[in-house]
Amino acid sequence: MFAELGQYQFEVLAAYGATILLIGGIVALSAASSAAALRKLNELRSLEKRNE
Amino acid sequence: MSVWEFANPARFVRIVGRILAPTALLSASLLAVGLVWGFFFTPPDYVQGSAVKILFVHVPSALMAINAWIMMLAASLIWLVRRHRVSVLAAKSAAPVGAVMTLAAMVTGGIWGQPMWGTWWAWEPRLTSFLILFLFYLGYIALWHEVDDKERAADLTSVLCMVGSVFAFLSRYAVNFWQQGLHQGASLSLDRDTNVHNAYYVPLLLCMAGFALLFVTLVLLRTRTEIRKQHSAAIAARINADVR
Amino acid sequence: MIALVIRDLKLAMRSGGGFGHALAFFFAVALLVPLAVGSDSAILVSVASGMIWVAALLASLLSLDRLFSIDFEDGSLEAIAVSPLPLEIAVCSKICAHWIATGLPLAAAAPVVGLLLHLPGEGYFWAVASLLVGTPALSALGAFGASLTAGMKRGGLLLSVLVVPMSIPTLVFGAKSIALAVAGASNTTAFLLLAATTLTAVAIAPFAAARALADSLR
Amino acid sequence: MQLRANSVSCRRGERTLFGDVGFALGGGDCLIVRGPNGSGKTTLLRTLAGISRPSTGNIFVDRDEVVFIGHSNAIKDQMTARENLEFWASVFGTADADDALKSFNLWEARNIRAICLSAGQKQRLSLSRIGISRRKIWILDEPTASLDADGSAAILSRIRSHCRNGGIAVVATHHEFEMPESKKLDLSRFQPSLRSGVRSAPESPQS
Repeated sequence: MFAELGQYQFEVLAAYGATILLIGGIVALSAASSAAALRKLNELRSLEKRNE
Repeated sequence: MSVWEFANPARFVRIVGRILAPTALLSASLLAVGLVWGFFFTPPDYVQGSAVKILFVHVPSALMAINAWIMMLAASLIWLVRRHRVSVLAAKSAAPVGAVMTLAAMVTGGIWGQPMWGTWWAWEPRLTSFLILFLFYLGYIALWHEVDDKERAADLTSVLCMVGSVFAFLSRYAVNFWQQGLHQGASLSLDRDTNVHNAYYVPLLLCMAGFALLFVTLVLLRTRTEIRKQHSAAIAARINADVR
Repeated sequence: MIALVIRDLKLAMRSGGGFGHALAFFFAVALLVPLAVGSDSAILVSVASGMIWVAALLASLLSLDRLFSIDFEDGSLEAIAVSPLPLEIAVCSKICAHWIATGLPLAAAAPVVGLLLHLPGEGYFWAVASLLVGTPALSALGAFGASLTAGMKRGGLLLSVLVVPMSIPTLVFGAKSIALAVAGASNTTAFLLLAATTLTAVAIAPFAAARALADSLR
Repeated sequence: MQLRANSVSCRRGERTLFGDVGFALGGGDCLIVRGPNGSGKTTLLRTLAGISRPSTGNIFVDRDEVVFIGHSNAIKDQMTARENLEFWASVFGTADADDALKSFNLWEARNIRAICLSAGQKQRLSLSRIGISRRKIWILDEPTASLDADGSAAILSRIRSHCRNGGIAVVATHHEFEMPESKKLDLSRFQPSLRSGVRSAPESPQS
């Protein structure tokens, strides 16, 4: 199956590559901001408990 | 009465917690199967050769680029009518994803058309419309960013989304009208309904479903992040208030 | 309503030639085009009708930034919000005032700019006509953009980012009306679509802008 | 004619300024709103005037009878005092710009451009919108700001006579305002309590 990869025109690889890159980018960004938000929230919540 | 109608967003966060992993998994598998199947196990087109396989990434991303905006329009309407906090945050979360989908549609469209037009970017109706849609996305995201009071930002962006949709729709026809003016007929554009060879049909459906679920997963994830951010802001405000 | 239009025009006059800004910019762009594109008549002719509209769009954008923010800061908007004058009507009169201060002068100056850009004869009438019919849409959309950025300190740039995409139909139909006339083809469809776009913009903008202003005041 | 607010609370961004403010005003009542800076006096008045929206509770008032004079004076510097008032007279559909100028003793300054007026004159010009509006419910935010002794006395007596002949007034001021029959509202009592007191409903814990 991978042997035939050679005969694929460059365009298809470029298109797939670009799409995967873009989608990967937005997924990574979203995951990172989600984790950061959770960390900040827990931090603030513990800060608030300590103040009480 | 808590600081803001919290019951509903909290319930939303719990629901997301439960269904996020399954949807992510499902969309990943759909994408994997669809793309691999489309890439390896479909015959090359006798005219374009294997370049036709770009349709497996171009068509779904183009579809989602438009559907994302329609979802944002609906979410904005819900916010304006019923001030449903989760829906406006979902609209805010969907915008970057929609913008990325539009970008993907433009890039893949450009690559797909390159052999036909001899340039990586041709000012033909479809690609131009995506560029215009991309500008609308940028405007929407910029407005959220520039307004500091989040309550007001929600109202303003919702009104912008409503009015923007009318003119995005008008632009679509203006671009078509503008294109007829040039001698280049519509046949060169991607609009012509590519008679989808039935071998491509199923993988294309899989890819579309995969992209749609990917969009849903990302919006759920990002909306939960927005809710957490607002909650942190509320706690921070309370801590400052207590300290004062 | 009329009082507001008169007041805004009076203010535009007194605070330094409200009419002048848009016109000066319009001629500036007309000057830049040949310098940038070359003065070869063939090029200019093909570019003229489009550039008239691009210059008109940019000129309208220029004078929008302060449309609401001055009234927002000095409390006039707040006072109007609590007066019998509905915000929608206030926005309408702002749109009229802006159109009289920018749209009309642009349409009047179009023949001169057409001359500078070697616009062929048939184009002159349609240049003026399309600007007359098209610029109200620019004022209406601009007013909506200005209402979104009224509460911000430096909203000018964002205003353009928001308004330019929405004014694409007006730009395309306007430029087409001139270009088709120059090419001798019938431009009635283009002109009618231009008018339709303007009607849509003028119908939607006051309500959307009033809602945005009310939210900004909140 | 009445101005009633029940369990009104307002938020600024994520911070609750005050909670559960309630009162009822009929003809002839005058409410003095006091409280430290930042306690939300202006926000409360803007909410009563219908400009801002309360985050909880609601307000019952006849909107067409309300006139609101805030900190910013809604005056155009390039226009003369008289032009400014004539504009507002046409907005309110009345025609007595001139006698409003007279009764706020701005008649001699009528042809001066607003930019050249003193702060006190500008404040009086702003307040003269009350006369022009001929409206019964006055909502005034710090009316005595930048006014001298007799300027303040004049506006306070104007408020008193307005209430005496059946009007309603809500005034936010630090000024010592001796008006026996007026009601008092001290916003500092409605602050979201500090740590010791009642906290707003605790959020359910985050997953």
